[in-house]
Amino acid sequence: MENASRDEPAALELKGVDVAYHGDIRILRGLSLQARRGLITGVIGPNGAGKSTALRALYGLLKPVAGDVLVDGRRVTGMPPWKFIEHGIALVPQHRSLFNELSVEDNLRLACWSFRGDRARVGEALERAYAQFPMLRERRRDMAGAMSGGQQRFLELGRALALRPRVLLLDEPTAMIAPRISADIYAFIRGLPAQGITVLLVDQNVRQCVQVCDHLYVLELGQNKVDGSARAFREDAGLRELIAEWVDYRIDT
Amino acid sequence: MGLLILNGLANGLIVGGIYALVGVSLTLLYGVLRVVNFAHGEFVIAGSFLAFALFSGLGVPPLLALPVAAIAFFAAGWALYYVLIPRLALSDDPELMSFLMFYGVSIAAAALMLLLFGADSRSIDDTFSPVSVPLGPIYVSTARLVALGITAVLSLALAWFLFRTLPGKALRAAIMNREAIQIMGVDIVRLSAFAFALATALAGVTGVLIALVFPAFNPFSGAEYTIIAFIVVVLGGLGNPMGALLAGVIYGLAEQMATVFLPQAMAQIVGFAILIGTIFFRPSGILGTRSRR
Amino acid sequence: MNVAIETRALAKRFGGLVALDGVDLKVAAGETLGIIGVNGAGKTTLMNCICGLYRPDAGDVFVAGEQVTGQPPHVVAHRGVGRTFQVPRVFRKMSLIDNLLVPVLDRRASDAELIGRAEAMLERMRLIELRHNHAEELSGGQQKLLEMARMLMPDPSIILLDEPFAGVHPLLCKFMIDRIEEMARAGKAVLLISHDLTSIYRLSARVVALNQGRIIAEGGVDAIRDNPAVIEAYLGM
Amino acid sequence: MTKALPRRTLIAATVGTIAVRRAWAEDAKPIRIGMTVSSTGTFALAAQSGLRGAEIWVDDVNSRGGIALGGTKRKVELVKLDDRSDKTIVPKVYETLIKDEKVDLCFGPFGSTLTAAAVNTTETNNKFMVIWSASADSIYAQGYKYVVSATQQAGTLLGRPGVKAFGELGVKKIAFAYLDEPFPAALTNGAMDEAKKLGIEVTMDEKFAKGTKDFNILIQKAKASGADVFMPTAYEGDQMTMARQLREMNVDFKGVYFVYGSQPQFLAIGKDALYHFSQTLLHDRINWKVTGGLTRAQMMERYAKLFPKAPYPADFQTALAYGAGAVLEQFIQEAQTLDAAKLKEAALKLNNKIVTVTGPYEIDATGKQFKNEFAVMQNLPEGVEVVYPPEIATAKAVYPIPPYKDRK
Amino acid sequence: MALSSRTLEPADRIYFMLAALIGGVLLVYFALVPFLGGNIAFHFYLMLWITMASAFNVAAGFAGYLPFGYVAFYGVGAFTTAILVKKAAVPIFLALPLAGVAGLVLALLFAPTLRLSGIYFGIVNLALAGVCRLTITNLPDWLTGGSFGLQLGSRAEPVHSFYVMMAVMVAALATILWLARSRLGKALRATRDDPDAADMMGVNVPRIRLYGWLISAAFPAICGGVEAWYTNVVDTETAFNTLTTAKTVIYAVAGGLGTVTGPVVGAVAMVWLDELIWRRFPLLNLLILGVATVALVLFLPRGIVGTLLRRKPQWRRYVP
Repeated sequence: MENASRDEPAALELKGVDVAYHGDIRILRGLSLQARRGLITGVIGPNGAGKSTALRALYGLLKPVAGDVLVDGRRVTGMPPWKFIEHGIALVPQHRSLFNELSVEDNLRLACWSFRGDRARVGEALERAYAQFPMLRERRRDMAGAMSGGQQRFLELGRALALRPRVLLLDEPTAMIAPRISADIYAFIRGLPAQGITVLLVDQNVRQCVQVCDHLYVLELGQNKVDGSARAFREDAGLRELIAEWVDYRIDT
Repeated sequence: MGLLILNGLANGLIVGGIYALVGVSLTLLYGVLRVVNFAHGEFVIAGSFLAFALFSGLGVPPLLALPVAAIAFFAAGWALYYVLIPRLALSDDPELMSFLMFYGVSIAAAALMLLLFGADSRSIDDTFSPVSVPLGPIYVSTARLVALGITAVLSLALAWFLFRTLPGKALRAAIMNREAIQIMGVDIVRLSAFAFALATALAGVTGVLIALVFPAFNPFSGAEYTIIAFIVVVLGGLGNPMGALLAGVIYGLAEQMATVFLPQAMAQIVGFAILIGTIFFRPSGILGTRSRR
Repeated sequence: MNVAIETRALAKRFGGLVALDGVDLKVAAGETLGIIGVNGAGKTTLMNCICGLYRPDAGDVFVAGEQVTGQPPHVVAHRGVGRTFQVPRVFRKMSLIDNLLVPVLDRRASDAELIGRAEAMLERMRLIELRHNHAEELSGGQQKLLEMARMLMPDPSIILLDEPFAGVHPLLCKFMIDRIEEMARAGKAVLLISHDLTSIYRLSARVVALNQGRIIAEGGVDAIRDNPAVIEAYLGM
Repeated sequence: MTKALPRRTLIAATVGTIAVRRAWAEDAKPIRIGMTVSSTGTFALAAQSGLRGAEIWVDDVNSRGGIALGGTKRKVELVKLDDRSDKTIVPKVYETLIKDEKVDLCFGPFGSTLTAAAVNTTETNNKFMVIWSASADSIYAQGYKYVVSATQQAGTLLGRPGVKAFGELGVKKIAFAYLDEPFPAALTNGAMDEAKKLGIEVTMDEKFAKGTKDFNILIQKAKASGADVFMPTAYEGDQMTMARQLREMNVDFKGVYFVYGSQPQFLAIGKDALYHFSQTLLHDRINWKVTGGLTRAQMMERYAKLFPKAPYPADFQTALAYGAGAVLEQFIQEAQTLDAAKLKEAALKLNNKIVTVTGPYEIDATGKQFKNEFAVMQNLPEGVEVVYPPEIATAKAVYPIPPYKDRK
Repeated sequence: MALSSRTLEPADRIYFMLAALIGGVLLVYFALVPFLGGNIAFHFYLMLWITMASAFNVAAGFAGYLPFGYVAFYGVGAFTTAILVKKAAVPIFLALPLAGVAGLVLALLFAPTLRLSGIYFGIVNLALAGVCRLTITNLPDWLTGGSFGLQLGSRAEPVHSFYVMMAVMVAALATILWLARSRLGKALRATRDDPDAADMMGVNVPRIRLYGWLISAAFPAICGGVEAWYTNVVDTETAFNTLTTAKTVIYAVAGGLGTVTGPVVGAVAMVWLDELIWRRFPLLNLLILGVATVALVLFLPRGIVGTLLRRKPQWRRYVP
């Protein structure tokens, strides 16, 4: 997997992106990252490092003040979020993105908005989600808001997968999820490249992230700190040392 | 007295239906766009004037004016959205500034109608035959019954749209989670423009119905409907369309019953009291479950 | 032990979500207690219950031995409690000096004296050059410093710090750690929430780990570091 | 300042004696009369209607060469400014008229509220004001020195003719309702006093707020009170709604009295207007023996000539304002000066000596108008007829009116 | 860093000089109007709007509330004055302060609404103004004069009420100048920016808000009284006219909320514009007012002074 050609443009790329709130408070400063095809790319870093901001900027939910967003090497900076679906790029944000007062099935149907007229395709998409998570089929008439946290997370994942995306962006998929279910989610993520899905995973859960990912970015204060293959992270230094390194570095400089 | 109460109930239902429509369009706007349309009443009255102009100019009966108003106001709403809202979204507090901006729109709209139609009250001299229908011991005007019928059909159609069709569900979804709807691939700008246009079209249609139910209107009647719309919207829960429909009927009944038992001049206080009481004791409205602020 | 903050069986829920579930906690004067836990573990809720922003559903809060449960924040503040927020909550459209004056407005001292103190404080926080700027014109890290300066103006005896290092530049971090150590040395009780362990290890002798509203471990830094429950909750094994 | 004007005109006259007549007329300084109109707001329609009346008078005077004053004929010039129906603008408007526009005297604005705000300014600046539409008695109770209501009868007298007419028709019980506005309130209060005096029972007395859209319940309440006659007083719009709702709900009274029931706007509602009683000052059936100004027919002719595009035909506001002009002309001729005190003296002296298009003229020392009584009309199938007072009645009242179910 | 120099920094000196300059110009200009034969009515209302917009600024700019029923204070003040003068024969110079007191009492009655915020506060305040109007409408006629309202019958000399209005304006501007520098003002602005944080800094938020609210309520009530005295008539229709609120809000926002000069500049500019419209386009005035409001929100949401200070933040210390 890691041998994917370096010449091929990345599925998704941030190039020197700056994002600012309230005029001049920079959240991201010249951040660059790439999600290469067929790989799981991880983004870790401490609170406030700008991980989620990077994802939101990638997905058009925030407008960069400088830098570019590229899809397959083509510049799409400023493209509104709803266009990303058309490019086969789906996002599962950190905060709940379900429509609580709609049924599970309606939540899935809404994801099919861009091809809502195509009944066959919509049916196919629903089937795909149900096949991934059979629990959703059982509860398809229930209100999304009535499900447990884990089930809601599965619905969000199923909803994103129903579209058969080429690229999936995940923002802290296991935050506030019980450990047992978290393990299921990581197992599921690990299986995605086999389905031909490129993954960009933002996570606080450093250990799991390092286990799951092929390539890893460490962010700090809205900037790239380190990046490299996850195997290098795993092998060259122990996990605890890794955390200690980037945290201690910060304090002692 | 019994007769009076019966009359009050019948009126309350009809008037309440109208109020429900006035409220539901305002609440849709707030829900999807977080925009407080202070000019809503003026939009409604503009609908009445459109019906008047069509009738007195071209002899088009009000019932035929309904689809015309729907189309014309939908188009106007669509255009107005692109003129006003994108720039408004840039301000520090768009929600509060929208209140102020639509204050201006309401002044301008009333002034425009004044220029076009003059200050005096207008009415549409088109009567149904028979003019009224006996319902048990009371008589109800045919025009009002027709309006009630249309209101009911419109409400059902709206409910069907919102709860049974995908675009309707998308609108409701946008109210529930404005960011998430964008990552579903829904163009939020177009959806918002559609919501604005739909709400405006509803306002226009309601205006035509008002011309049937309350035969006289003038450019300054708008403000009263704005207040009523606010009462209904707050009572039903901000951004809750079904709540607004229910609240409209409740408020219509309350208002009419108040006029039965209180002097007419006193009865208006009841409406304000309901509004204030709701915000204080049940800010999420009658159907609301979450408390906001 | 001179107990500065104490909570007894503190509980708070939001709708169906249990945010705090019977938390007992003591912080002595001069002590820095670290609180760790993942997002949603209840750290900030605990702080909000102590400083009066939330009214707990059950349990009690004591400040310097006196019960303050359910008292409004300004009353708790007058007992000598100061706090900062995870996302800095400065007074955006006020100058830095004015921001610093807010907590001491009810002091008897003359305006000139208070302004003098505020300038000295800004000097210490290296913000003096910006004293007439509006707070919203500061960077995130500078806003954190401003918040800390503002908190220190009335000379509180109890300090609640919510993620003071999140999003702060490394140079500023070091600076802030020094300030916090200074406070502890001055005999203030410090309650420090942090998401990352290292800064906590650096500042606190004693650490409490929260998970899903409960204390799952308590003790010295090294004990916590190796506590399996903490590793499970924190690192999601 | 007022003293200076005649002298200047005298010089102008002497210098201009050999000039052609037209040039002479231009040289003579016209009498400037200030007035406000409401371009917008509640009073816009009525104020503009009145303005047209005043303009007819100006046109008439000027076509006769002007008013003879101090040996020369001086034309009249109307200076109009906008008050937007806004009380807070009125003082500024009148001050501007007096100080910047240097008017010699003033016409009042429309309505009691605006007039009350205007009077303070004209009085403090010692200008004479001719009131044509302010009926509120309290204005005249303030002790103002230079105001005269030329044609508009005092408010408490306004409701009398209707009640008197009903008294003669044998009505025993009347239900009153009125809009919470000065004119309807004053009229209704006067009418109720008159009813009590005549021994007619008042079965309902209810005011309703501005903006009331639905009168169903009010009408039901009036019916439930057992009244023979229903007398709801408001402006045209509300009365049109009520007339329609009466029929829709099939509520029959023996008589219904709408103040504006004979106005063109009201008649536009068609069949629903039928049989209702009303009052007016201007109708082709009302023809006074005019001693001041044009007769009704002449005035209407002039209206048609001057305002071919007016949205409505002349109404009684037009007549009131026109009549006020005609009365003012007599004052000026009598006083031979534009001095406010002298004009007021002349106004008192002319009591009962003028009959204008709206009827005879009589004021008391406060300037309050006692005559110019309204005539009671009824919308009969063959047309609008005068049914009271008997002197000018053109038809016999239909009472009780036929119930809706018997009408075709 | 000596203490003495700190009490009056050069910036402060410029600040007060500017304040004195603006205040002085206003004072001299208005004081001379009656002597130079200027239009008293025009200038009377100009001062009234300056006062209204400035007082509104305390609620909106300092405390962060948008009272869309602001006219309630004005109307109640007008009626209080009229009733006291007409029915209780209270001399006008006593009645006017009492009108202010009535405004304060009303503000106290409205105080529970201060726990609402944003749109909710605005809507409730609007409804409360309606309740005030209807309450006065439903009071017995002998007291309020019914629908015609009351005529004070004072035959006021306009110049007297003119100078009283001037005194009220000066008092309002002085109060706000003081507020802008005072501890109360700082506390108010802190509660506006972040009430929770202010609370945790030991600021008694409800009480501070109430003080601001009271200041903001007293002046419109007195304005209503002075205007009643000036025009000699009070009626519910005009005393509670929503356009009064509209103009106050628009004038204040046009200048820029939160500064002392903003509402003054806004009122002067907009009243002047209104006068221009009134003379040139009498039929279009409302339309233009409405369109101007929309344009203001869209293109100048911070107002004239606010936008200037946004562009030149370094001037903030010098501009009152």
